[in-house]
Amino acid sequence: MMTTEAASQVYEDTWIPSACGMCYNQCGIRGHRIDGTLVKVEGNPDNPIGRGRLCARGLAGIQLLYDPHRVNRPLRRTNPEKAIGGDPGWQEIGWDEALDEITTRLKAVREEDPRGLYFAGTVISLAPLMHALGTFLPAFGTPNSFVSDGHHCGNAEHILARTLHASVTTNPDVAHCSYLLLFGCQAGLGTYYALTTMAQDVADARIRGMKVVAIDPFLGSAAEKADEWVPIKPGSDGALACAMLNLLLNEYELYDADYLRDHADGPYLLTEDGWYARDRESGRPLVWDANAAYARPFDATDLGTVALDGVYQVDGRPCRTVFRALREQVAKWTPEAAAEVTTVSAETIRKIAREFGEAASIGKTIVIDGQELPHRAASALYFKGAHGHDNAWSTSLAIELLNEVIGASNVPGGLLGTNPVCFGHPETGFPRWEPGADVDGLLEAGALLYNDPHGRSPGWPPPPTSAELPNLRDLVGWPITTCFTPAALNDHENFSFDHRPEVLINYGSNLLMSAARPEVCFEAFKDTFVICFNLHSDETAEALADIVLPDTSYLERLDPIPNFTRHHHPVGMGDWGHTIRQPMVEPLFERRHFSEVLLELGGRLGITEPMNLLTNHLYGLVAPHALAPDEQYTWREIADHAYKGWFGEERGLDWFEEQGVITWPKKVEEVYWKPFIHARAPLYNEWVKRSGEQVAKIAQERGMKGIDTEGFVPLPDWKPCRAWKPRDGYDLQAIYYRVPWHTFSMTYENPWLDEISRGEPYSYFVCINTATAHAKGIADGDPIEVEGVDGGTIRGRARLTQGVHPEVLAVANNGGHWAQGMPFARGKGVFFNQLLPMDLEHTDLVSLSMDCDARVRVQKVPEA
Amino acid sequence: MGERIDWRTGETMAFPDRLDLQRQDLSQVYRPQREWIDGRGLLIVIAHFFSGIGAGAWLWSTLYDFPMGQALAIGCVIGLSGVAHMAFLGRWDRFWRMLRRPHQSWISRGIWSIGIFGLAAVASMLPAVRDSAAAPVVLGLSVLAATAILLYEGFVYAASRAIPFWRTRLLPVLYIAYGLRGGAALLLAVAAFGGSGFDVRAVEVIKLWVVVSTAVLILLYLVSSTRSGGAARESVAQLVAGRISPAFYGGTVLAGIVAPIALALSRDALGLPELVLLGAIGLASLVGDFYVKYCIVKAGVYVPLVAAEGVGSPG
Amino acid sequence: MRLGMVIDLKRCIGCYGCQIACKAEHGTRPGTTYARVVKREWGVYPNVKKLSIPVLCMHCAEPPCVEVCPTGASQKRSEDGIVFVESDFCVGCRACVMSCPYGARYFQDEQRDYFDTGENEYEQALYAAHQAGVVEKCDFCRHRLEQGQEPACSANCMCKARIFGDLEDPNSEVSRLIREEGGFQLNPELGTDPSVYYLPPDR
Amino acid sequence: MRVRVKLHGGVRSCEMDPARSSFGLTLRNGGNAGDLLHALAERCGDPFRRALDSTDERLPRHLRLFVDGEMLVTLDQPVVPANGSDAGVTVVVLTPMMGG
Repeated sequence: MMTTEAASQVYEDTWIPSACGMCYNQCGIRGHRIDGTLVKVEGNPDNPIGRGRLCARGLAGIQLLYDPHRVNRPLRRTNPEKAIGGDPGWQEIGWDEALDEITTRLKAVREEDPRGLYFAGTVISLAPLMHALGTFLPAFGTPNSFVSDGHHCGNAEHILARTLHASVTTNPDVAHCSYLLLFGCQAGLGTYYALTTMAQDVADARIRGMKVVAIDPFLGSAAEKADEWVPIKPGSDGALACAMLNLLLNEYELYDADYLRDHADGPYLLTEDGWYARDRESGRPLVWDANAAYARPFDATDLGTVALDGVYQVDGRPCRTVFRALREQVAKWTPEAAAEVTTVSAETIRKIAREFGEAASIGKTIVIDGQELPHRAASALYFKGAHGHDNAWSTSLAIELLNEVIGASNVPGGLLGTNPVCFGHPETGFPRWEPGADVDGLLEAGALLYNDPHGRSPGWPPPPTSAELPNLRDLVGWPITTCFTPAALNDHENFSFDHRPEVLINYGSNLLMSAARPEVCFEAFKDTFVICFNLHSDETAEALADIVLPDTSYLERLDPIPNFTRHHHPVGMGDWGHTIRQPMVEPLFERRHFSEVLLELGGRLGITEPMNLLTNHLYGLVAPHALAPDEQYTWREIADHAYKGWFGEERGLDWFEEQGVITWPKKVEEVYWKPFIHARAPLYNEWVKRSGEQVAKIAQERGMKGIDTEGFVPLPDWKPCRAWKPRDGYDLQAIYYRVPWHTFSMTYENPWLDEISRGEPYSYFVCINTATAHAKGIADGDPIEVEGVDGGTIRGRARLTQGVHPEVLAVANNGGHWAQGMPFARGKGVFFNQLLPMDLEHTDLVSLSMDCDARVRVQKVPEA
Repeated sequence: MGERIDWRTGETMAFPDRLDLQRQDLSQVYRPQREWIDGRGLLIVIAHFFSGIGAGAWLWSTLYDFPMGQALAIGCVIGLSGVAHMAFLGRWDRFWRMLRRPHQSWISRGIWSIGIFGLAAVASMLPAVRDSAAAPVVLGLSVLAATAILLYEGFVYAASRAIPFWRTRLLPVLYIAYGLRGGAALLLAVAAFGGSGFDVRAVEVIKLWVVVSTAVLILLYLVSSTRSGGAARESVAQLVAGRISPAFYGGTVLAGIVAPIALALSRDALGLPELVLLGAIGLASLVGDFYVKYCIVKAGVYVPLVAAEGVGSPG
Repeated sequence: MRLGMVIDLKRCIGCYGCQIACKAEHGTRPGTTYARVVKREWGVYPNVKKLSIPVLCMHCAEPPCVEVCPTGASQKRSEDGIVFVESDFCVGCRACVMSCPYGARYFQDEQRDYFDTGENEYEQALYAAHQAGVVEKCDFCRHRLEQGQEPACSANCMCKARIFGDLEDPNSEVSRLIREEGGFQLNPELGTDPSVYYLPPDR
Repeated sequence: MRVRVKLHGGVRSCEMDPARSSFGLTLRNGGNAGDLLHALAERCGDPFRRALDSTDERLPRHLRLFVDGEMLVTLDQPVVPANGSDAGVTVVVLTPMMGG
């Protein structure tokens, strides 16, 4: 801290409110700048995201801003030979030279075929990513964008968050919850959405008495704090969830009949071949009217009491209700069957299922802000640990239905969608979005990532039409993101595209390390002109990039809407908050903001008009704040327009630069919206069954092998993922886990965060169960080699621990760097993704989730 | 492990960083102390060794009126130990500040005693003072200060509440004993290798040295065996079986105890002249004297922050 | 007044936020972590217990570090009990490091930097307040207390696991928690009477 | 009544020569978005023709029709002012969107 004497010669001492960028949560921060130097970054108490508190990464951002190993000037490759781990021979060039060459290449691509431009981006810098995906790329005319860390992405969970919660993702309402079940997830206990706020709320809830059960192969930070750690075999969470559903529905009869009847498609009748039975004239799904004793459309007037369970004759054919179909579907998953698959004892499965069902306190209500609401004080949450496998869809569906059957969905205590309803600022009523019901009475999400003027997103999920896009958006168009593009480009057998990647713009993602083994992305783009907007010269840039452009860190740039005020905003009661990310210091050296470069490129390419129109669409701007089509705006002007469009004339850019964040209280109808919005949660996924058939037809027409639509199941089931069965000597499964002080490559280059790992026992090591290690003659600290059955070998040092399943090796994510431009991160931690191939065989086609665990064997290697 | 592995080639790249050792230490249940032994820390052990044998030598050479021994003692305490102390300190330019807390800090008392000893000892050697009436007073003062030096060193370690292995009344007594033994050994070594005028006394000194050595043996046993509590037991374990055992067995036991005895027993077999033999015994003892202090300081282990078997709430 | 802190081991998830909040606030050099986290593991699979224990200077009522310090650099403020080092007096003899049972003192030997290219702009600004060859420690963020703020570690803790207050005020939050939630000290048998209390993790 | 149309975005997916991405269309006076869609389907084929068979009364998400900067949302929304004066229409064919 500045001693008092030093402080006396201070000329400038200001605090600047902004938003963090060390992970995708964009928490509220404020920076302390003295005489032009940023001396402290801490939480911003006025910002509801974090409420003045940060995790270790947020506080360490200063060492990213002033990291001497940052790329500070545009670099051009001089070594024509591209290789993983090769030396690119960087030569510094000017921005004009770089942009001129980029413009000529992009013009040529756009003339010849705009689909030649590929784009990959990191979700950490959410706002600039959205700006590219929402305006530049569609205006340019290319569909070929993908998010490289799709491997870490929610994939299947995002689909169900949309169908059942009308949002991008979910978070438990811990304020009213008394039993939290975590499947492979560390919400508020280590990582996940709105971490800095959820950590406060989860801790408060646990002190109040909320019980936490962590189902995870590794004793990470969630299992450490949980009241009960349930070690499970990786990839078998779906079987456990199916068994719990079976117990709740068929044995303990612990389910919320009213919710399932009125707020879900429980009573809808299903024909024998698995489609909704529909009314002949209106085409609406039929339900059984017990009084009239015949099937009638779900929205018929003066409908009698509707049957939730049972089999009924419709047009002479037996039809089961969806609820009955669900009960029968999970009946085969007895606790004993699940115990054999998951290595979790049947007795533990019974205990957890009963505790979960009883904690839900079905039938109880609670009054919040004068509104009486159903109170379901139990919630089951899951993320990559549970669904990072090629059975992702059915696993996610099984766990999601645990919340649905007890009615704990979008009500106090249950699993909430991340802010799917917003009535907007009291003075302007903007931004505004809310879900509704579609023609079948089923839940249809409101605008998700973009401010869709419809307020809703019609035509979702889009039917499969073809297989001509490398990111499979036309074949599998409903997952929110994918990292599959490189795999499709490499799979010449199944995919033939009538265009090749001519130019790849990579915004800040370390493709080679974040998706799968580096050979996948390298193979796909080795003949492509690659442009990287990077903070460091990382592995991807050194292997592939022809030009590297110095990007600004989040402390040096303006982003008017850092997190879209939605899925990274805390759930539950409290305040809405809309914050600004503004530069704490002017960009150092020749670093430039990606969005500003896009505007300049748009101007040079003559696509400013569509970009402006799409910006209006992206930010939901209407006259008088909409951008005029043919004007070339600066990034600051666009920000000003956006703020005034949302919050009124007097709250433009300068207001936000001064205030930093605008907050207004949430209404109870926004937070616990299910009782207020009559739209039924689809337990049965007819669209998945239909899409499966269409995908199979397209695949058959195009003669594609490896397209397995067996996973397109409308109701949950479990099948083993590829890494599940032991094979000739490969007796273990390797998984990766996340730690609260690392995100991706960027944090490994941060000295303060690296110092944590160097003093912490586990994260730079390969964790192996003590008994398993002794059986293999491995001692603590020994150098070991882990070889995957699908190829790929990783090396590291063993850390013997009792806190991991005996058949599992656990590695912290994203270690093991080798780039020359990251001297700090080089050689630290273990590079897990080398074990992961990326192809159709290892991918759940419904959700494009990759198998994130590998069947491996481990052996000691001589001391290097 | 303080090194990186380039997983692609398997080549390891050490990042030699003492701090990494410190970070690993901080995560151990039993954290060894390193500040007073590793790197510049070794200087404090050297300083305490020389001030110990110096004070011991001053006492014996004053008792037997051996001026050369006395000069040597002053050289050890003020010269060697003083320089080592200064080189060890982080900010030696402020060393005089160490005089400010004699009422509570043993180190403060130590520097006072070294200071007074330095003045008194040098004064007592000056012919002007030696012949004046004050001679006995100055000499007495120097003897007192020398005894204080022997005393304070042990207490510096015993005062460290964080390191149970040092926290025993026996340690100061052990340091006094080793100081006296070291002093005698120094004189023997000097006598044997050219210290004229002292040879006749060598025989008494060796008897004296034997007596003190036996006391040392008993104390050493007591210090290591009567320890209870995790950290102290861990220190002993490291001493006798752990990372410090080579220095302990090689230095303290072999050189310090076995070698002198062996030399003494095989006196006629070796056929060395009397004095040279005594000198060798002295030298061996000096090595032992250094290593006993080295081992005790290196074996210091902090009390565990969190007990090995878990953190609980007492009561 | 006797300032102290209660650390709730049930809340703390071991995210190292306190370690970095302190480092960012004081601008300490590599290896110097006034606030840090110790990770422990007990038991045998599957009955395993892990625990994160945040530690810092305990600002003891009977500080052994002040007792052994020959120069008077280590002092304890009578008005609030904060133990701190007056850097200008410290001679770097490290006796205090030897006598602190909680590993809360860090000797600044040769001045190392995090990056191989020397101090960056942030480090130049913050390292100016630190001296070489002296011992440093946590001082409960005296400069923040003067502005009426909490220490950086407790103000930032995202689990609200660090509660700061006056131990001598019976109705302060810290006193209440210690009384009602079974607050305990680390190594009480050493007689240093630490001002930092811990709440048991499984209560 | 003539309408100047400028095509942007995924023009490649339109079955026409991308070079001529701006052209004129004639619509009946007071024509609405539905009429514009039919005219575009006739002239350019897919993706406009495929959009016609959706039963939703709102324009599909992957087609953005802007009239003088204003976005058309529903099929019955007027494109051409009743007095028959010309209008400029910018059509952006959105590529399937993806987010973080």
